[in-house]
Amino acid sequence: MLPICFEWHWDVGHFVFMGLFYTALTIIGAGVVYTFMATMKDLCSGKDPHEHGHH
Amino acid sequence: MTTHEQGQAKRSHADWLLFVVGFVLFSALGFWGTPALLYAEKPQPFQFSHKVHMEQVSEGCKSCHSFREDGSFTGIPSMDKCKECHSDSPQGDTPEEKIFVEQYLNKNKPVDWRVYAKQPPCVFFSHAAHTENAGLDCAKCHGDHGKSESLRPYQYNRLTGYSRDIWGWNILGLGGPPKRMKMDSCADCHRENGVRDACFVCHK
Amino acid sequence: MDDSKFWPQGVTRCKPGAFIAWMLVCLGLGGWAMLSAFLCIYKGLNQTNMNDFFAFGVWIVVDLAIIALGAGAFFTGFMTYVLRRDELKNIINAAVIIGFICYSGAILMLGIDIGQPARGWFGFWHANVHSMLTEVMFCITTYLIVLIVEFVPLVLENRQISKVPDLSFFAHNLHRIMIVFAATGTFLSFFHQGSLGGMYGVLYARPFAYRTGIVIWPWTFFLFILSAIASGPSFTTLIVMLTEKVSGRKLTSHKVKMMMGKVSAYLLSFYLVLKIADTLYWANVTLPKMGVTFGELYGGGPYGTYLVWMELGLFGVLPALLLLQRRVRESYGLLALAMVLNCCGAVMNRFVMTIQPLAIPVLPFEKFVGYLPSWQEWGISAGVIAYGLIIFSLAYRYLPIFPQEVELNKG
Amino acid sequence: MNWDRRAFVKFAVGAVVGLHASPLIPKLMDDSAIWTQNWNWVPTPEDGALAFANTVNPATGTGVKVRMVTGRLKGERLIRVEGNPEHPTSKGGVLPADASALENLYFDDFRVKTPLIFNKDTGMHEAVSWDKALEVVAGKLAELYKAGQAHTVAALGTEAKTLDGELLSRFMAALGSPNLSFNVSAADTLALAGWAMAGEENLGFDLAGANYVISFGTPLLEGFGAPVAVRKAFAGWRKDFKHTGTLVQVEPLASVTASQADQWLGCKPGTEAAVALGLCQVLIQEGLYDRAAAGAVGFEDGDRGPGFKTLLAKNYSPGQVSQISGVPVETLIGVAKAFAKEPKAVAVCGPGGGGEPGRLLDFMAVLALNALKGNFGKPGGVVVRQPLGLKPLGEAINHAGGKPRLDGLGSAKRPVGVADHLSLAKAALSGNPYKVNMALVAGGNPAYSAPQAGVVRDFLRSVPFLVAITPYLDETAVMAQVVLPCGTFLESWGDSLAPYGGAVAEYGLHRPLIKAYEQVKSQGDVILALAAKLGGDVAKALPFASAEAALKTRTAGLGDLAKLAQKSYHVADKPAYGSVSFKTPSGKLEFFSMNLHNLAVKLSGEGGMGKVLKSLGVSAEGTAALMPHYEPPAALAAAGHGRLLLAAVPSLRTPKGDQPLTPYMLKVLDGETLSNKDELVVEMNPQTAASLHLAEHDRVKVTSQAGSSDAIVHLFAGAAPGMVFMPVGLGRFAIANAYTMGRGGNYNQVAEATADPLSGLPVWSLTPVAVTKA
Amino acid sequence: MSLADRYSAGEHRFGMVIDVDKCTGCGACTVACMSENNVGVLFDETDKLRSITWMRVYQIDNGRPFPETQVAFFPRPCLHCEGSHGQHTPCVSVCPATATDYDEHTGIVSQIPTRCIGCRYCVGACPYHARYFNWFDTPWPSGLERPLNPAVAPRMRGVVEKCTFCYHRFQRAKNKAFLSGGKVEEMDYQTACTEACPSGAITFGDLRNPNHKVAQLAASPEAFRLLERLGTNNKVYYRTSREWVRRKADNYLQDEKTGQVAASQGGGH
Repeated sequence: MLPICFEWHWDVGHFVFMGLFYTALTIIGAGVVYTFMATMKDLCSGKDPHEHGHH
Repeated sequence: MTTHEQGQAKRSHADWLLFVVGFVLFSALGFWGTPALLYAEKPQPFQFSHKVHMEQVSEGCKSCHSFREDGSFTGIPSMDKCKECHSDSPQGDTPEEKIFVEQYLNKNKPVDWRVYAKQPPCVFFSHAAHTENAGLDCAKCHGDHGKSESLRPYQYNRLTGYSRDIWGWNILGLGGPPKRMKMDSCADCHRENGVRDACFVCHK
Repeated sequence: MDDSKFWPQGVTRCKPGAFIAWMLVCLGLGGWAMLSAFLCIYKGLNQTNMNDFFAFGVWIVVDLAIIALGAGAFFTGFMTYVLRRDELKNIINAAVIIGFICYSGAILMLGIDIGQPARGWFGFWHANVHSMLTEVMFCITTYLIVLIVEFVPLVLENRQISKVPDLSFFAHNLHRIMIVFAATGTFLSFFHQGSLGGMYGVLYARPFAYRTGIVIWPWTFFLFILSAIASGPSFTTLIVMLTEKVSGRKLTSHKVKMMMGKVSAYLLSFYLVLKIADTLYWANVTLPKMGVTFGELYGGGPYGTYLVWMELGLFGVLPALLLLQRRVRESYGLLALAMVLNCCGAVMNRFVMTIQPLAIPVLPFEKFVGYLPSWQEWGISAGVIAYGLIIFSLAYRYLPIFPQEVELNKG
Repeated sequence: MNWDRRAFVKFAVGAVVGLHASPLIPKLMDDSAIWTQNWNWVPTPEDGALAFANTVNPATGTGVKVRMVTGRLKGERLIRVEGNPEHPTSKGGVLPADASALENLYFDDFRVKTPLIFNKDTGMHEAVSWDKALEVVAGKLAELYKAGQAHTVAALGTEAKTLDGELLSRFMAALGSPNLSFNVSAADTLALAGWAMAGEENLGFDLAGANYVISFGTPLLEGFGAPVAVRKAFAGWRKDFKHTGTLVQVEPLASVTASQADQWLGCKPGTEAAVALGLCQVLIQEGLYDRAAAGAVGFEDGDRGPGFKTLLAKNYSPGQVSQISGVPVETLIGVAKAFAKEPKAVAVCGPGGGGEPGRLLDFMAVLALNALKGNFGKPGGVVVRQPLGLKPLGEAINHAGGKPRLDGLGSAKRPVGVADHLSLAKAALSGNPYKVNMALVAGGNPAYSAPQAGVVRDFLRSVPFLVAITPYLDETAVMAQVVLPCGTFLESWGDSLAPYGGAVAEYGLHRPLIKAYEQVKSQGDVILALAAKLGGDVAKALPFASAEAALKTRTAGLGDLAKLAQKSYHVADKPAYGSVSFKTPSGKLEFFSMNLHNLAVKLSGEGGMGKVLKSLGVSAEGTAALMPHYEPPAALAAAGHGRLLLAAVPSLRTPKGDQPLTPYMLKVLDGETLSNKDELVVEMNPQTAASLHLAEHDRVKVTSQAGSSDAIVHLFAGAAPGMVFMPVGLGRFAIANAYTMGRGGNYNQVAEATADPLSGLPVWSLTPVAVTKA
Repeated sequence: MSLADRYSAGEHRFGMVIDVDKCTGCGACTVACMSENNVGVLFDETDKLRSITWMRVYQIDNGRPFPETQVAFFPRPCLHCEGSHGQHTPCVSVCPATATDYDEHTGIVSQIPTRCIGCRYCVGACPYHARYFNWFDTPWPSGLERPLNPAVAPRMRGVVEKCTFCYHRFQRAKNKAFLSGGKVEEMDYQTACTEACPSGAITFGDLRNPNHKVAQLAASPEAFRLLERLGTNNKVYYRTSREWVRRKADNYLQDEKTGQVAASQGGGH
């Protein structure tokens, strides 16, 4: 899974497969981190959480 | 809402100190405690000086750790090998030799040495391929063991039962032989030297 | 015991006693599953009736089936967030929960299905990137993370939990960027549905499963995606309809259901065209090259040609034709019927693609052997269903997953 | 700074992050990864230096090489039994029985590890010391001896001519009992047939040298003689993808031999000899026979009556034989012509499927065919094996002459032949003329492996004091009052003689390669220890310190014992080709056996010979009675009327005779032999099954007069109609282990043995049975 | 296509030729294999669907009535497929955990039980049923563990195992060669089944080495492989002079003749 693993080969298969995998993980991770930050910001800004609907 | 915020702002620095304290304390605990937690010790049956023996023999390690005719490696020498030299009188010069002679040699009982470099049962390690074919020194993987004056205690992993020499002496589990003899170390060296890395090279 | 303060705002739910009784029934099934799981892990897979001929059994069929049916989550998500079909927001929550149930249930099952569960993560750590199964493992797991991320805001919207401001903000913010997760999920799901199909398509020494390829992937790759996204929306809608029947409450407008039906109809029709073309090519070109005939493969033991007619006709063409018609979609009952047939088709396809290739021996001198799952295998399968029932029941009872519910049940 | 909840959370988070920053977690994970790869209940075999030792497996006649590991700490252990490529006849091949021999050696559940004495109170065998056990056995023997009842001690050995057999014979003779029996085999029949027609008891078939072989009902590839040697010869006929040798098989089952043969003559059961005689007739009528044969005694008509030639023409024309055997006329003629044309051709007789000795008249018919071919002493023909030159073990002391044998061997009842367990058991059970007070079973397991094992078991059970000398706690041992442990061939001294049918003189030696159990002795050593304990003449007759010493005496002519034991075999370079000097009364080959004739005369006087021969089971009259001829087996008459003929399916996947079934051998049995965990599978022709309303996998009971077995039916088109074929070697009920116990049924229990005409040997190749749905 | 060209580049391509007309189904190869490779025995070995026999001897018959019936035997080890374009064996490419690989050097398909997670995908992929899953922990009761071969690691429950062409023997032969400075000769590396067969039905060696007997026999027009048309491109050849046996070795349409059908596109993607 990681380049330090014995099975790792620097070939196209690994680039494509692992590349996509880590991209997906990064996007998900970034999304979650962004949400945390936004939440912190919201909390600090003193908004009323029930004011805005989410639909 | 507002009081809540104020409280937070006032105390934050002290809080972060606690975070640091927790971090330092527990990472130290991890570094210090890991070996103690993971490894247990077993003493060797008695002391043995590779240094002393090396001075007596002419062909270095191979004098005792030899190959059999079929190309397999003897590993720990047999009692017959010991007897080649230890049959001469006088015996029992040192207390250790006395133990050896009395408890093992005279009873013709093999010594149950604990082998530091013992690999798991699924591993086929060919000494012939490394020392004869590739011409590597024993020390490449075994380090200064051949020059040691005494045997260190045998440490083994409580969970896996493997020798600590396999997982490695570096606390982070990094490095290669002689400090560590995991499959990664084998693979690294094989790759560096262009040796093929199919499973069935080293597995059985 | 009154739990009404945990109910979503403005709705009613059944009495706690009835709910507890229902939970006990589900937990009973769960107990059976736990016992089965314990036996399978403690004593090994000899507890199943699988063997070296049937290396895969009912578990894989259930796995593949629920993952196909769970595809409603990603495809509805895709249509809702990426294609901006706002009507579908009325059903997306249910779709997400069903998706979460299906995927997490499948992973739980796979954990028991492998001979060395403790080594399951080797598939990640020592991954062989050329294996379709590796692709499946990575995608399913990653997509499950996405589903969790999508499920979390729903949980946080519980009437009591949402009172905590931190959590409420968090849920809200997650919702705001849901398109990111939906898109990622679509990508992941697309690949692993395909990989699941590919898993069988690459078995080139198994004439039953083998399909020739398009560029690098076998047709099954695309067929599995299509059949999953064709049946997934139907399954989501069916679950909603079932919940409506059980609870006696209207949860989404019929328009939403019709739309889901329409999506299924088009996808299913497209799927069937390709599937039939694929089957014909396979039967007339691929198989003869391997020295076998369609009749031989569909002639052994209980696996007769009736399976083709059922899979492609009764559970394929028929529901497609039904769903394509507006009149059918307008009728609650007929829509439900067509959707049931559609879902059966997906399950049937997964069964035919997994069990039958293994059941039909390839060596001419090997005999056909039968396989019937053991009670432990049924137990685990039932357990996954129980797990789904429990999660969905709890979600329905305590989470505001149906935005239209209050309005539809006024007066 | 207050130590409140928030502060604590920060500290805790710091702690967790800190711990993760240390190697603890990754190390633990890595170790668990390794842990999941190690299952501590999976054994780790200890490595060491490899060593090899030669030996010969007496049960199979295979020359083998044993691979051993000399472990550093745990001592030596044997890890493999492999073929010995240097062995002249087995040339590196092995059988399942050889390759799994270590399971017999090491499987504790099989083995008798210490002397055992049966405790009546507990109903169990209890371990005792050797001294105690020998004292009990010798005490009982001495008691009977003193009471003048020494003749009521019976002994059941395995092979008469091996060291163990000789020691046992000397022991019994010195003790004063004539009641000693051995396993009988086709070697005994061939010896008799050879004696009758050629005056030569040591015949062999030069299979390796032959290019055309007709086998009459004998499982050439499934357990003939030394099976490995036979198949090495077979391999020679199929060298490098070319069929250089032709094999013709005559038998009623599409067996392995029949299928691998170039031609299979699927004959009716028991009619193989008729086919042989039919071929003889074709050779004569086509003028293709060896002219030298014409000079043989009884070929042409003579004073005593019509000769062999006339009888063949009269009774065995191709048409008649085709009637009898069901083999088409053209086929008979074609095979006979091919046989005649090929310079190196041989006709082979041998053991039946169940390992039975075979019928003397059948063997004579096959020898007659070889005689007409004129292949005696020729490469690829019938050869005389040269004697090995084994030395006797000293003067015999015989006190056994005074009392008549229980089985009547040597009397008019049974003038020729050798002693077998079944006849002994039957006579002993009748109690006439006396009862058996003690029985000594040495090395074998007759309660399982003897023909009509049920009778033998009843006999052994009826004996007041039974002693078993055996490596295994088997069917015989469990009934014994005293069990004395002897070693398998891997841990004891012993020898084996040329296997049946082999063309060269052959001697095998085995020696202890390992001491797997402290108390186990060589079988010879047990007999010697018993003799020493008994003292007197018995000790005098067996004056050896050990089996090794006895072997030294025995093999003095073969060179140094230590060297011989290292090599493990003595095998002649090549068969003794050259003209055969017949040792018959006439000095010629005899179609009309003067030896048999003289014997009959001795028993009856010239006039009553017909009557005597009738009483010996020969139905033919006149000169034909003492010539090769076909007698329908008794079982044929009893078949029909809803009764089928039971025959054995021999296989190398099951052990022969006394040897236990090993777990590995059980593992290679397929669904045609054993099914549904423990059910025996019998094969039937689909038509036959249909006529009995039986379908595939129906449960049936196969019942004969001797016994019955449960089985399930497998339909096999290659089985002759009217027959039912049963695997041999299964149905072990005593060797208590979860692998082999109670798997399948025992063929020996169902097969019914009848006395063969003339030889009196038990034969059980065909048994009338009822097959009923269970 | 010449024999060597069938396989991808690599120093050796170890393979077998089995003469079906010589095999008498005695099972010596199977037992020798089990004893060499520490294959366990279960308490119920009649369940062939769960029994592990790396070298399995299949019995087939021609289905003709008496007295034209014939039986024959197909000993079946792992056939060590290569597939169409090097290393594309049916099993190796599907393993998610890299527990099995194709050795480019020897052409041997490995199986590392300690790496195997027990997903059984490879078992499903192999059309020959040459791969076996350990449904049970092998019982090694009362002494039966004593003769275990130290050259082969015993397996645990829940993993797949299969024939390795006695690879450990190659390892040992190489050891010897390293020491003597020589090469591994034909007879230095032979599998246990090859050695054991009393009929000499099995020939083992390097298909790439024209001096090896196996290469000469495999090049014969009478040689064929099991399920050759699927394109598994394996390295175990069979031979028979009997047409019906040959027909049982592969799938044929009714009008097709044996020996005239080329390998299909199998594994071609």
